[in-house]
Amino acid sequence: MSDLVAWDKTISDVNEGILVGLKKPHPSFYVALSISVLCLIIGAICWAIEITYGMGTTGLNNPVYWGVLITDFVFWVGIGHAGTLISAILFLFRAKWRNSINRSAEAMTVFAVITAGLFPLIHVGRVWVAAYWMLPLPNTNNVWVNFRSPLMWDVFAISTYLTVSLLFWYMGLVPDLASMRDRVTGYKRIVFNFMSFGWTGSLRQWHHYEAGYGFLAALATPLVLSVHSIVSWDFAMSMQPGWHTTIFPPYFVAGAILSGCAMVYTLVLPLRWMFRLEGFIRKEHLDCLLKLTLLTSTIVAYAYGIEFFVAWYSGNEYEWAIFQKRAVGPYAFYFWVMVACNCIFPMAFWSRRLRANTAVCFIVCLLVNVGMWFERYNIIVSSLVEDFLPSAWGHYEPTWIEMGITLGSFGWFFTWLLIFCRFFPLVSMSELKLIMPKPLRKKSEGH
Amino acid sequence: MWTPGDHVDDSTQSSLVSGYHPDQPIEFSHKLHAGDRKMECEYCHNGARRSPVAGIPSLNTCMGCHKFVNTDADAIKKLNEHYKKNEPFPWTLVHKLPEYVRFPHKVHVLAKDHQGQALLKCQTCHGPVEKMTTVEQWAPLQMGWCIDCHSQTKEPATPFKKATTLAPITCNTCHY
Amino acid sequence: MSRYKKGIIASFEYLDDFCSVIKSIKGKPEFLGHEIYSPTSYHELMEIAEDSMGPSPVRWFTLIGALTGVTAGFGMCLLLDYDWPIVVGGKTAGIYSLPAYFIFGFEVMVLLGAIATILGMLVMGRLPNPRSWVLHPRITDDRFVIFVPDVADDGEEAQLLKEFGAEEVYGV
Amino acid sequence: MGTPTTDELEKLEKQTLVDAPHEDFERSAETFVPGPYYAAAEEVMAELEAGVPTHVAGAKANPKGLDFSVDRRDFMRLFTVATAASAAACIRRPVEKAVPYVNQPIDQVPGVPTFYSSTCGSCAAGCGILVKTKEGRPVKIEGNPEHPVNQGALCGLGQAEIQGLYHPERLKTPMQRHGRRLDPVQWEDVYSILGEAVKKTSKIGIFTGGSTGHRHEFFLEVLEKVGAPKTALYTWEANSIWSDIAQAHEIAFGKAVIPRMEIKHADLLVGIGTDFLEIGVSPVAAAKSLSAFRTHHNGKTGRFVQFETNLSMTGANADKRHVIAPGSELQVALLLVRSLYEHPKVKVSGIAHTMAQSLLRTHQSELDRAYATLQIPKTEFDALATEMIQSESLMLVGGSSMFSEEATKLQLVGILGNLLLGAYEKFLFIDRGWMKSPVVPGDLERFVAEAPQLDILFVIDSDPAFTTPASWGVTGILEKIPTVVSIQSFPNDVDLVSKFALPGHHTLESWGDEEPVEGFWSMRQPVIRPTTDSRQAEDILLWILATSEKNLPYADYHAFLYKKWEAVQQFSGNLTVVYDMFFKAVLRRGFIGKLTVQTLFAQLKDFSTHLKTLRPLSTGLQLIAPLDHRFHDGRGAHLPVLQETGDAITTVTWDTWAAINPNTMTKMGLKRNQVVELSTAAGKLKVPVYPLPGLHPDVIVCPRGNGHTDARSTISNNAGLNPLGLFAKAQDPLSKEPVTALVPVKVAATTEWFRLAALQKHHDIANRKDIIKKVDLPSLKVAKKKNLDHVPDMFPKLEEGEYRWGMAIDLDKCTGCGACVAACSIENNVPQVGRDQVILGREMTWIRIDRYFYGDVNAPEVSFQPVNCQHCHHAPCEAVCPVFATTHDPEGLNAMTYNRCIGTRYCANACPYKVRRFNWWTHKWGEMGKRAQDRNPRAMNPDVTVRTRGVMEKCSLCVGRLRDAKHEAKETGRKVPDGAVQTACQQTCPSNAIVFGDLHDAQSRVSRARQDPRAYLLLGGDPENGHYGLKTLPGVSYLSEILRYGLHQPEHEQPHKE
Repeated sequence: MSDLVAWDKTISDVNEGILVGLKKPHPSFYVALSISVLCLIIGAICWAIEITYGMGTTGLNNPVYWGVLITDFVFWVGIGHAGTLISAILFLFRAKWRNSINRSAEAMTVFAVITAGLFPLIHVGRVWVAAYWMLPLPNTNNVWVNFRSPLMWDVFAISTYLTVSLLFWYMGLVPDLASMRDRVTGYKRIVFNFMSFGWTGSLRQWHHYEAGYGFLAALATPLVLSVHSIVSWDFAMSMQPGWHTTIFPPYFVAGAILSGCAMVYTLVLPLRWMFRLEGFIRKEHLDCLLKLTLLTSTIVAYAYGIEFFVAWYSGNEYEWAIFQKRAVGPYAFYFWVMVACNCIFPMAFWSRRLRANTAVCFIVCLLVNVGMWFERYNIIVSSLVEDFLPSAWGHYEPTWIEMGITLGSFGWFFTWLLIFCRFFPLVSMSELKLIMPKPLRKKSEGH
Repeated sequence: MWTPGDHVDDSTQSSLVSGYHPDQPIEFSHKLHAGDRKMECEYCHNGARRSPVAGIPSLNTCMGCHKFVNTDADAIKKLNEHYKKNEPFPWTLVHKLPEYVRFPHKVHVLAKDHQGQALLKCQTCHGPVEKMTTVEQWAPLQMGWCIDCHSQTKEPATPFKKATTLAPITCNTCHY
Repeated sequence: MSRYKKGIIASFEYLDDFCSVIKSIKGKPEFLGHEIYSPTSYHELMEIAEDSMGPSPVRWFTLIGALTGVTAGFGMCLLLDYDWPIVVGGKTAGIYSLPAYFIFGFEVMVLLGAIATILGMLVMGRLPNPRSWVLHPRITDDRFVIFVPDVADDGEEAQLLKEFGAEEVYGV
Repeated sequence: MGTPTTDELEKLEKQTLVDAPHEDFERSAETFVPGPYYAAAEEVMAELEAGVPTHVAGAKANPKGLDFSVDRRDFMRLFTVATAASAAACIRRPVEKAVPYVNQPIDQVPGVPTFYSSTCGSCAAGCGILVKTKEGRPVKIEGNPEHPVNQGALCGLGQAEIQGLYHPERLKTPMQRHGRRLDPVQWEDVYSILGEAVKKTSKIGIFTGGSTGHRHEFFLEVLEKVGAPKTALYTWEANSIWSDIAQAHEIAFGKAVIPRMEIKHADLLVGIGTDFLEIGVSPVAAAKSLSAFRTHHNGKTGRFVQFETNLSMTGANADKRHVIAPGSELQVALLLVRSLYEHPKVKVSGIAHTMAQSLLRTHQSELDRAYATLQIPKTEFDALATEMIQSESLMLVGGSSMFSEEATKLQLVGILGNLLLGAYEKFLFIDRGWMKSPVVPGDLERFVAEAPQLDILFVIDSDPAFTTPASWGVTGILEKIPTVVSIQSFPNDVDLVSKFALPGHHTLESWGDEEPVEGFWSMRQPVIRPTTDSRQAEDILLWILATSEKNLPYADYHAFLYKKWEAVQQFSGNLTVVYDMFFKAVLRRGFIGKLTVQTLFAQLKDFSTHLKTLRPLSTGLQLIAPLDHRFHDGRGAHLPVLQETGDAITTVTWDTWAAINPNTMTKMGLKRNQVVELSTAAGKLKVPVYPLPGLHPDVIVCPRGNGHTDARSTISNNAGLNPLGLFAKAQDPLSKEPVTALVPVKVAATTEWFRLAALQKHHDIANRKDIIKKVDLPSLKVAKKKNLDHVPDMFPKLEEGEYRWGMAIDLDKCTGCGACVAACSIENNVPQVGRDQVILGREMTWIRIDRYFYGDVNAPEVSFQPVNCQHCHHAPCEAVCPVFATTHDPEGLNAMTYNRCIGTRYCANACPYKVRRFNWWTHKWGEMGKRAQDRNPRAMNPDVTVRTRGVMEKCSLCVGRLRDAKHEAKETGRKVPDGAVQTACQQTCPSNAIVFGDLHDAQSRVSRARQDPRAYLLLGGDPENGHYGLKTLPGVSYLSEILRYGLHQPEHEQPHKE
C-alpha cells in the first residue's frame, strides 16, 4: 500500500507536521465553531420549550407517534458505525489506508453516539422519570425493567457501544498523547503525562498494547453489527406493515456504514484543509474510502429492491399497500429523494476520474447523508401513516420545534468535533508512521 | 430475591420514609381511647369495613360521648365550640398514598386466610396505634413493602394446584 | 523503569540497524536487563517482542471479562424475572423469553470484555505510573533507543552499539 | 317470507348478486359495479382528495395547535420553577388536612357512591336516569334500567348533560341589561323590578320549550293569576316532528296524539325520509326497539327498507336503501299506498278505503309520471307492497330532512298507509299508552303574531332566537317587547336581547316531572345543591308573583308538584299507602305508571281533502338542513364532549359542512374542503364541502345545531355555521311549523379552503377483508359455532386467573350514534382537545366509531365499527414497553399503569388497531383557558386516575368498575355474576350492541356471543380457512353484519361454500 501512495514526507516530519496544525488553527475553525455553537443553542431552546409545554409542540399525532426525532436518533447512531468499521474491522483486515483517517472516524463515532444518546431523552414524553426508570436499579417499587422490550435492548446496546468506542478511541490516543507530552513543558506536560498514563513507548508496552488493540478490534466488530441491528429491531419488533420484516437488521447496518463513510469523507476533507494535513491524509486513502462508500451504496440499493420484492411476493395486502403508497403515495417525495441520493448519485464513484474530483465527491457524500436521513424518515413516517385500519390513517408534518432540535443535534456534534480537533491530533501519529516508508539505511531492502 | 431496596422497607421504624409525625389541632390521644378505654377501631373509623376510605370520624361521633364526658378540658371545649358553630374540625392527615394508587380498606379489613381467620389487623399497617399519643406513620407504605405482603404464599402448592399468593400483584390491582 | 538505574542509552535512526543490534545482543550476559524503546509498533519489533516475552497475557483478561459479561447479562435478566415474573405480550417470563436475553448476554460480554482488555493492557504495561522516566525526547518521534543498565558509557558494550550504527551513545 | 325452500336457496346461490361484467372480484370494488361517473367510493374519494393541498387548506384551517402561544413570561416562569424544584434536593412533605363531616348523613359513606333516580331534561323524550353521586357530587348520568322509555340506555346528549352542570360559563349571578352590557344584579332587585312590572300590566306571555309534565300546567296557572289569557303560553320545539305528527293525528282522529311505536314486534319496517334513530320522537326508545326488531334468532330477523334523499344515520342502518329526489317523499308515499291499495290481499274498509280510492283517483296522472322522475319502477313498489302485506309491517314517515311545506301531508299519507297495513294498535298505539305531544302545534306562528302586543315575556329553557330561521324575525320581535326575561340553565341567544338574563337550574338541580306516555309519570329530583347562584325557573315566577301581591298558594315548585302528584296517586290506584310515603317511593324508583285507554282509533275522519294538491317535483339543487343527532337543535353545542364525538356519517367534529353527492361535486369542479357559497332567496352562506356518497345528486345537506356566534360559550362560539339564515319565512300550512328543508339553492365555488376537522381521513375499506365482515341469511343458516381462541401459539398456555374478561360488539345492531363515545369520555375523564388538535389527529376518545363506505357511490353500504382497545392476549404493545407500563393481567385485561409510563409511544406504534391515545398536553379542567385543550368542564370521575402529559392511555374495560364488583364478590364470597358489572359503553348503548362479561363462564352472554356463527376477530384473518391474521388473540370479538337482502356482496367476501 505504501508504495502506491506517493509519500513526500518521512516519519520525522509526522509529529512536527500534525502538532504544528494545533498551535494556530486556521481562522475558518473559529467560524465553524461559532456556527455550530449557535445551532446548539437553538436546539437547546427548542428542547426547553418542548419540555415545558409537552410533546404537543411537535407535529406528532395518532397514528404517527414517531417522526423527525427518531429519524435523527437512527441517523446519528448510523453515522457512528462507520467510525468503528474503519478503526476495528479494517484493522482486522490489515487495510493500511485506515491508519490515516481512523482517529477522525473514531472521534466522529464517539460524538455521533453521544448525539444519538440524547434523542431517547428528547423524544420521550416524561424525561424527568425516563432517565432513571430505564436502568435496572434496585428501587422501592421492586419493579424492574422489561428486558423483552427492544427499547431496553437499545439502552444497553448504545451505552455499551459508547463505552467500547470511547475506550478504543482513547487507547489509540495514548501514544500520541505521550508524543505531545514530549514536545511541551510546564503544566501541559503534567496534564499530558497524566492523560497518557506515563507512556514511555517501551517494547513491553507496545507488545501488550498491540495485543489489546487487536482484541478490542475483535470485540468491536460484532458490536457494530449488533448495535444497528438492535436499532432496526426498534421497528422490526412491532407488527407494523413495512417494519415487520426480517431484512431490517442487514438493511440498517448497510445503511449505517454507507452514511458513516459518506460522513467521514465530508468531515475529513474540510478538516484536512483546515489543519493543513494534506501531507498525511493522502488522496489515495480517501479514494479507498470512496470505494467503500460505493460498495455499501450498492448493498443498500439491493436492500431497497429486495424489500419491495418481498412485500409483493408475500401476498400480504397490508405490506404491499404500504410499499405501493411509499412509491406513489403522498410521501413519494421522500422515497424518491432517498433512492436518488443513496443509490443513483454514488454510482458516480465508478469512474476514477470522478473519484479524483474532490468537489464532486464532496457533494455526492453530502447527498448520501441527506438521502440516509430521508431513508429513516421515509421508513418511519410512511408506514406509520397508513397501516391496518383505513379509518386510523393520518398525516404528519414536522414542526419548527423538531427542525430546531435536529439543527441543534448537528450543532452539538460539530461543537464536540471541532473542540476535539483543536486540542488533540486529528491523525493518529503512531499508526501513521506504520504506513509511511520505514526509516531504513539501505533503501533497497524495504518492500 | 434480596435487593438493597428491601432493606429500606423493613417495617422496623426505618427512618427514611415512615416516622412522619405531624402535630394535630388538638392532642387527640389514641393511647387513651384505643389503648386504655379499648375502644373498637371501627367505632370511629366506620368506613373501614364498607368503603375504600376508612374515614375520619365526624364531629357528632366525638360529641356522642364528649357532650357529657370530661367537658371541662380545653381540648373538649374547642371541640364543642366547633360543633356549636356547625363547623368541621380540620385534623392533619398522616397516612397519604399518591393519587395514582388506590388502596381499598374494605378488602383488607375483610381479608381472610384459607382457614377463614381474619388476615390483617389495623396494627399490621398502621403500627401500634394504641400506644401512640398522636398518630405517626409507622410503616413506609411504599410499593415494595406492599408487594412483599401481597406475594406471600396463602396456600402452599399441592401436586395438583399451584401455590396461591395472599393477593394478586398484577399492576391494575392498585393502579387504574 | 525507575528513574534511578544507571547505564548507557543508545539511539538509532534506522530500523534495520536497530533490529540487527537487538538480535546480536540477545543472549549476551553483559547486556542482561536491557530495555528497548520505539516510536511505533513496527511488526519486526513485534516479532522480537513475541519470541522474547511470549504471547501477551492480555488475552486471559479479555476471556475472563467476556465470560463474566455473559453470565452477568443472562443472570440479570433471569434473576429479575424470577423475582417478579410479569407476563408481557403473551410471552411467559423466565426461560420462555430467553431469545430476548441473548442480546443482554452479548452486550454485557462485549462491555466487560473491552474493559478487561483495557485493564489488561494497562496492568501488563505497568502503565499508570505518573513518575515514568522519559529516556530520550525523540522516542515518541522517530528515534529507536536501547538502554543497557550497569554499564559504563565507554566500555566495549558502547563500542559494540556504535559499530551497529548507533547515532549517539551516552551514559546515564 | 317463511323459511326458504331448498330450491330457493340454490337459486339464490347461483344468482350473481351483482350484475357484474365478469367474475373476477379480486380487483378493487370500482371495476365491477357500473356507475355513471364513479363506480366505487374508493376511487371517488381518492380522486377528490388528489390535488387538495393537505397542509395549506384554508386560512382558518391551518392547525393553530402549533402556535402554543409561547409567551416569554409564561415560558420563563415555568422553566425557572422546573430548575428551582430540581435544585431543592429533598422536598418536605406538604402538610394536608383531613376534614370530616360535622353531622354525617346516615346514607352517605365517603367512598361509596349513592345513586338517585331522576328524568333527563335534555330533550322532551323524558328518559329515566340514574345519577351516580360521590360525596354529594354527581359524577355520571346513566339510564335507569327499569324505566320503560329508555330501558337503561341514554343518548350522547343525555350523557354529556353532566358537563353542562359544571360548565364554567354558566351565569354566576342574575344579570340586567343596561344598553349593550349585561351587569350583575341581586335577586331581590330582580324580584322587585319584575314584581312592579307584573303589577302594572296583564299583557304577559311565556315562551318555553317542550315538556309533557306539570310544568306547562304551572305556567298556565301563573298566567291566569296575572290575568293573561291561556293562549299567552307558547310552547315550541325546533324538532317539529312532534307538531307534524300531532297535527296529522288531530286532523285524522280529532286529538293531537303521537302514536307510541313498538317496532320490535314487526317483521318489516319501511321508512320514508324518517330519522327516528337520530332525532325523531324518542330516539333511545326507537333504538332499543329497532335493536330487538333486528335480532337474528332461529332464522327470523326484521328488515328495514328506507326511501330517503339524504344519507341519514337511520338510512345508513337500513337493509335496503332507495335514494329518491329531494321533496319527492310525498309522491313515494302515495305510490306505495297505491301499490298497497291495488294489492289483491289488502284488508281495508270504511273511511280508509274511500279515502285511498279518492286520493289515488285525483292524483292518477301525477303518480304515473312520478315513476319516471324517481327512477324507481312500479314493479319495485309492487314487490315491496306484497312483502309488506305478507309480513307484519309498518311505515314510518317524515323527519328533520323533510320539514317542508308538505311535512304534515306526508304524515297524513303515513297514517293512511298504516291504516292499509293495519299497523295501528299492533305497532302504533294511540288507544292505549300513546305519547303526549310536548308542544301545541302552531305556537311559533301564534307567538310571532301576538308577541308584539306583549309587555313582559318570559323565555324559559328555550332559544327561539337561534333555532328559528332568521327570516321569521324572532330576534326583532324580542327586541321590541319592553321587558324580556330569559331564564335559561345555560346562556343562549335570547340573553343577547333580553332585559334580564337569569340563571335557571340545570336539570340535575331542579324539580320536575315528565309524562312521556299518557298515564306514565317520570319524576325529576335535584341531586346536588345549586352549583352557581341559580334558581328554579318556576320559583323565580313564584317570587315575582309574590312581590306583585298576586302570589300562588305554593311556597316553591316542589310544593306545587307535591300537590299535583296527589292526583297521580289517585289515578295510578296506589291508594293503600300514605301519600307522603307514595311520593318518597316514586322519588326512589323514579316513575309510576298506569296506561290510560281511549277509543280514538274508531273516530277516524276523512282527511283526503287536505291532500288535494301536491307540490310539483321541482328539479335543480335543493338545500335541506336536518337536525344534528349530537346537539339536537344547538342546545348541546356548548358541551365539548358532544362537539368532539364526531357526526355519525361524516365523522366531522366542531364544524358544519355542506354534503354533496361526489358526482355532482365533480360536475361542479369542486374538491373536498373547498368553500362554496350557498345562496337562496333568503340569504348567502359560505360553507366547506364534504363529498358524501349516498346523497341524491340534486340535494345539498347542511346540518343545523352549530354556528353559535353569540360568544356566550368559547366552546360553541364560531364552531361551525348556522344554515338557518338561508330559509325564507315559510311554514307548513297545516302544522304552521317553519320550513327548514327543500329550498332551491345555487352553489358558487370560491377559491378559499377550510379544512374540516374530520376524525377519519379515509373512507373506504381499501380492499381489506378482515375488518368488516358481512354474512347473508342463507349462509348464516348453514354457519357453525366458532372457536376464536383456537390460534396456533408458540408460547405455553398463559396461566389465567379466576375470570377472563371479554367483550363482544354486534356490528349488526350498532347504529353508529356515538353515545358510547360520550359515556366513555365522561366516565374516564377523557379530555376534549379542540378543533385544531383534532385536525392534527390528536383526539383523545378511548373508543372511536369507524365508518366505511362500500360499493356504488350513489347507493353505498355504510358500515359502523366501534373500535376500542382489544385487550389482546398476545398484545404487540406490551412486549415493547421498556418500563412495564403496560402488562397483561391474568384476567385477560391489558393493564395500563399511568404513573409508570414514560411516554416512548412505542406501544402506540406497535398497536395494529391504533387505539392508544397519548397525552400531548396537560389539560386544565374546570376553566375556559386560552388554549383549546384547556376548555374542559370539571365533570370528572374520582374513581379514575387523571393522566398528566407524556402518558399513554387507552380503554381499560372500565377496570375501576371491575375492581369494585370483585371487592363486592369477595365480600359476599361468590363469583361476580354475569351482567353484574357493565362497562360505561355497554351500559349506555341504546341498541344493546356491546356485551361485556367473563369468557370463562360458558353461559355468559359474552361467551355465547363469542361462539356465535357471525363472530370474528378484528384483523383476525379468516380462521375457517387457516389464515389467522395477526394472531394477537383479542379479548374483544365482533359479530358481523347480516345482509338481509344479500345486497352487493362481492365474491371474495362470501363465505366459501365447499
